[in-house]
Amino acid sequence: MNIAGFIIRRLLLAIFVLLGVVTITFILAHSIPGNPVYAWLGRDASAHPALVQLYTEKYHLNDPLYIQYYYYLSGLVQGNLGYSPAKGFIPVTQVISETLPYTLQIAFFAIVISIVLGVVLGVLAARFHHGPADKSIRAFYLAGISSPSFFIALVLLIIFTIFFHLLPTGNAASLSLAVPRAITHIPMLDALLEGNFTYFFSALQHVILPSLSLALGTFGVVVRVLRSSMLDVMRSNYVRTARAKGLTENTVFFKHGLRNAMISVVTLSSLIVTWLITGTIFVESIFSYPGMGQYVYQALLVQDYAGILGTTIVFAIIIILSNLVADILYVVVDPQIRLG
Amino acid sequence: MLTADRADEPEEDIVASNPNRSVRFKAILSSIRSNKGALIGFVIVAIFIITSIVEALGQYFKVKVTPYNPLQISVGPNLAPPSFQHLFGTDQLGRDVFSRILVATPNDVGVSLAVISFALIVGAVVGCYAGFHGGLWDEALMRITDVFFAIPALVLAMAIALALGPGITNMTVALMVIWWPPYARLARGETLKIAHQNYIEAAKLSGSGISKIIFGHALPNIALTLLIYASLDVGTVILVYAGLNFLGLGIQPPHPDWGEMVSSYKDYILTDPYLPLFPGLIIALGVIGFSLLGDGLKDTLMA
Amino acid sequence: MLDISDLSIVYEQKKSTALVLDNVDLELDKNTFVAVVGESGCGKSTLALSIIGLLAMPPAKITNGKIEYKSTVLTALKPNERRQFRGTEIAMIFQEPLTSLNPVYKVGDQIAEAIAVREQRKGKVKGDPQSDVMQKTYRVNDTEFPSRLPRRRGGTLGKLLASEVLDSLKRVRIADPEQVVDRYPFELSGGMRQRVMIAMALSQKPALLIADEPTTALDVTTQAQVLKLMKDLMDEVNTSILLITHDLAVASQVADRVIVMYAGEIVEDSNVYDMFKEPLHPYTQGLLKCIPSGSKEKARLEPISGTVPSLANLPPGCKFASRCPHVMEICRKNRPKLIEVKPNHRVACYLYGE
Amino acid sequence: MENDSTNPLTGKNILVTSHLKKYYPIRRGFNPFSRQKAKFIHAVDDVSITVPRGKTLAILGESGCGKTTLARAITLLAPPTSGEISFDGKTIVDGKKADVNFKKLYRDMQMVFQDPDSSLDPRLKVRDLVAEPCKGLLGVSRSEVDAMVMKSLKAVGLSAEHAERLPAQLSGGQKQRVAIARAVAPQPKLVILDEPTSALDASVQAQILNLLVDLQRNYNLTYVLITHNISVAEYLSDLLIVMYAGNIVEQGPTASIIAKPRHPYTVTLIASAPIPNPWKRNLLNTEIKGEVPSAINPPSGCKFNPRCPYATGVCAKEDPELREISPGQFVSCHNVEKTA
Repeated sequence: MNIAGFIIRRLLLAIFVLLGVVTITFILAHSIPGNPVYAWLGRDASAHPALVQLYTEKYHLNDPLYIQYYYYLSGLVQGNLGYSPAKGFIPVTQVISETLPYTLQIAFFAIVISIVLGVVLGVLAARFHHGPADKSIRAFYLAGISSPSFFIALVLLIIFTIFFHLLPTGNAASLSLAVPRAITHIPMLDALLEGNFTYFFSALQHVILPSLSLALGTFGVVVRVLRSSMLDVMRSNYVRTARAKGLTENTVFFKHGLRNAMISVVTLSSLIVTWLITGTIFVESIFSYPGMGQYVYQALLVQDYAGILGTTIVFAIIIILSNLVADILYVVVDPQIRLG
Repeated sequence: MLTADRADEPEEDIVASNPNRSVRFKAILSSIRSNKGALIGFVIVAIFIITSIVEALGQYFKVKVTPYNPLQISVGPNLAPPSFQHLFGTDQLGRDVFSRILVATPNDVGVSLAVISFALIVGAVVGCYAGFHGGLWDEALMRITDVFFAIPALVLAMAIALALGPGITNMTVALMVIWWPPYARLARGETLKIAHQNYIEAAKLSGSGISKIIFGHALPNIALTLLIYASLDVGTVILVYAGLNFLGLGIQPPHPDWGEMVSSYKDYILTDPYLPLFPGLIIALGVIGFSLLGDGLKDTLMA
Repeated sequence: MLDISDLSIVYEQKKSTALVLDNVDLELDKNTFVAVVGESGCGKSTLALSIIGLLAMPPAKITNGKIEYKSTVLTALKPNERRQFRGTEIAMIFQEPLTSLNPVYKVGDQIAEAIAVREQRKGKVKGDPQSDVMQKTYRVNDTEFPSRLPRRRGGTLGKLLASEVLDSLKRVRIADPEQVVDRYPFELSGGMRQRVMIAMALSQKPALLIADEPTTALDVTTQAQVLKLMKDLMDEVNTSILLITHDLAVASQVADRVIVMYAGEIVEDSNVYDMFKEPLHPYTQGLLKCIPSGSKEKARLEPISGTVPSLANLPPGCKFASRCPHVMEICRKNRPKLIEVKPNHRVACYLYGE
Repeated sequence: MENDSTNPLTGKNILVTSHLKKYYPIRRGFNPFSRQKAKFIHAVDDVSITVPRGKTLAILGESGCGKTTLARAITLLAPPTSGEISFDGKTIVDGKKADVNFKKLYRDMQMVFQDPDSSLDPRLKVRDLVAEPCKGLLGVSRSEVDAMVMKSLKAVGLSAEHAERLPAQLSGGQKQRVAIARAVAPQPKLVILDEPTSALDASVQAQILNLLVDLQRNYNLTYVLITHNISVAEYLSDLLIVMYAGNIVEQGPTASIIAKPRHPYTVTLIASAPIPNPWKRNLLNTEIKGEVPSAINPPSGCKFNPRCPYATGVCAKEDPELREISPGQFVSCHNVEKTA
């Protein structure tokens, strides 16, 4: 199987999965008792009978289900996810495009922190397994993965902001600074491109606590898996061969052990992304960070159904994409898949 | 190295180990005892389960098993710090936080265990069947689980909750619906592993049909792996359920829940930081208990 | 060259302690092909791993005796000093050729790594390798030099390695060595992989090559090829081979000297011709009778009755007494010593003296 | 082999297969742009065998030659792609269709697998393991099952005390005895032995071989022995089939093939089998080329031709037929006279 074929296969699978997700949201939207327009418009729908009438006709809601499904799909393809009562009836797509970049910022830093922390501690735990280092690392990551992300966020908030006044919270950057001109639409990246370092550092200060709260809840998964697969690999026959060659224990550990153990960490990456993305709902609302997670929370409070379903689809797309990246990474690290 | 060691290990003491099931159960207990982490986890889990049984019975028979009535306001001063009268302090309405945490225990523990049991049973049977049957069933299962893997459990539960309306029962149903696919996937994988074992073929040659093979040979042999996975997974359900309650989708006020308490007390974090911290710590403690127990079982039984 | 004296090793388990090697006494000479034969659990793999120093300790523990290599007592060395003897002095190949090669590196790179270890040691070690000074030198310069695989074959070292890797593959008669260097292990057949393992081990020019059941996982015709290759190479590269096998027939075909082990002990040791002309120990005799030859119509097999005693709970006398057709009073009380009953033929049995 | 080999209904032959084929499709990555044809592994390619009642037929070959697939095809565990199988006077597979009462078939046809660790369910006691075929196939009462279990345990040299143990509490030899007890418990006519001793130590192998000989005599069993071990085949079998890359290359009475192998592959195989005789080092004195070809892309013509010392031009072009070169001995080789 060549790489191109592999990626094409994965892409087709991803499209299929996305279609499945959309079908589920369609079913959910239509499982609301009564007219699904109420779901699309939220509970304020009853206040706007004309709108209900309009949408019922526009989406053929009195027609059979498969025709509705068709219009639902075509609406999605055109980027129509309905209107958000939580945000004063502006289109959900617009809300998402405004908030998603901030969530991506948090997610990026959270992934970097959790992988770096996870790999470093996982390697240490495996290298000195059953020693005191291993035990304290275990206690640390167990506390992390066992705590709900909203709890970690509150603890960090107390420590860093309330007691020590170290890091600012609320918003994505100091409000006195202008948001940089949209180039990539990701503010921190735009700030860098523009050379606007004042904004960048302010944004960095604001992003640390939310992403650290997320990372502290997920890095433990990396430690756990890396440690155990490292211990497995170190018992393998090829590590015995490497030792028989007379290599030092460090060479054996890092070159023959770690490279193989990292394969199992790659398979984890999509799980980590899922956790991080979910966590933004709590963390952003606690730190008042203007990302998509906070929007989900607001949408929940007012039962903004269009917003919930729209963000569900976006979450799914992010996860599907990260799965795709993981699959490609997997091909890179494991020659057997690349060539077999 | 291990392979060589094993190859050289003498065939001794074969008779002494594991004669039958009750002894195997004792072996699990003794392995928990010998593993410090598993022991701590076992104790924590036991405390949580006993508390929830006692609380549930107390609520059913209307017997007071909490220091104060958890719903009654002004049993103490508002926002009192922890003391001997009020172990975890009181909240903004003067309710006893400790009593509220206690009374929420059967809810959180019960929902988590129910969700896991449902996922375990449905997933095992579906996955095992697909693994053996192959073909269309297998393909369908894999694609369905692909779809479920793409949606975060919490987000899907949120969407279902909005469709069905909030509440414990609806939340439990939502979690059950989304929780079984990974188990089916795992069961399928394990089934494929043992499907190559000759004892499955030998059973076919003994005239056993597919259901006899699934229930007589396959499920008992993959059960341990699934159970260990499940025991590690209980913590995840607790976390997600707490998240749903934090978002206000689970139990409705004035009935307390851990996640809901963190959410409603978080506004007092500037003045009384311990208020949201205690329910949060209890959630973490429960998850740690199940994680330690699951890890310990994995270490001792899978080795 | 290698002198093992009174080596005893136990495995300490939670409930019991198993004596897996019991007073093993053995000398190996230069340039000989020695086969250690025994059934599973007799301690032959433990013996091999203890010689190269890869025995996991714990659970294993040396309770008695020592291993001496060219006047250095290996068992007294620290792990880091012990490592200096691995590969370049004592090399080892294993039973499973697929899992014994690292799946994510090309075979050429894995061989290059072995050669690099040898080159590094050659460059740094001056003087008599048996002297104390050498051990000190080793200790001081302990940094491993290529910290990563020489993947790009440029530079002096790269060129040297590239040609040596090819040579080592040619030496084990691999067709198309230029192609094989760039292959991953899973792209090669079982026989090829075992050849690569041999090439890798011999590229370090060891004085002793330990082969632990190298052909057990291979087909009959491939086994013949690999054994023949090992026999040919032994003279070519001037090394000794210690072949661990469960198959007496394999031993008879390739070895100069055969050592039979039973329940952690050497029970018989002689050159291959004496061993097969006149096996002395009843266990060796029994093993030979177990090998089917001819048809069931001609002769019924005579299996050895009974089972191996538990190594955690050994009888006081000879370990084979309960299964021995010639058992005597003394066998159940005392354990026979391994003594030389004929020139270069040792046996541990009361039927012969003592 | 015998005159009546073409007529399975005379009753002399318990098992006849004709032109049996078993192809496995190779699962390739799904690539809509690939124009490659579906490929098949020809695991068993046109194999016809005849097994006389009360005799032992050995199928000898190296890994990947198709001998185990043949056994699985005969037992219908992996139904053949095409060809016919007649068993005990009845046609069980005709062309593609397998229309058979499995309970009836397995009452008379049982199998012993290579590795007793994998063929005995680790969770069942010996008693239940041996009882399983009696219950599943015979439909007899509980007390009768108990009696049958005890009887067959006794027949393989195990006692009532062993009946209460789990497989993990038995030695390798005892486990294989249980596997044999299980196979003979329903009193079958034919037992297929798939490498019955290759996982065992030499001294245990001898015990099991003796047991198999005794059982055959006492119960008038017919054996089909699958093995790679020439001395085991020589010891147990009356008739021998040598397979290479899915084909039969030589077949006939065991004694005459071992004494005078005619196919160049059989010659090589016998020469590479180690014998306990240091004065006759045949293993070191034979020149063996190459390795077993890949089953996906086998060489054209005679599949042994790239390795054959006698190969001529015709060998790479034409697949040789099985020819009778001496009474009962068939060889498929274009140049068979060269090995005479």
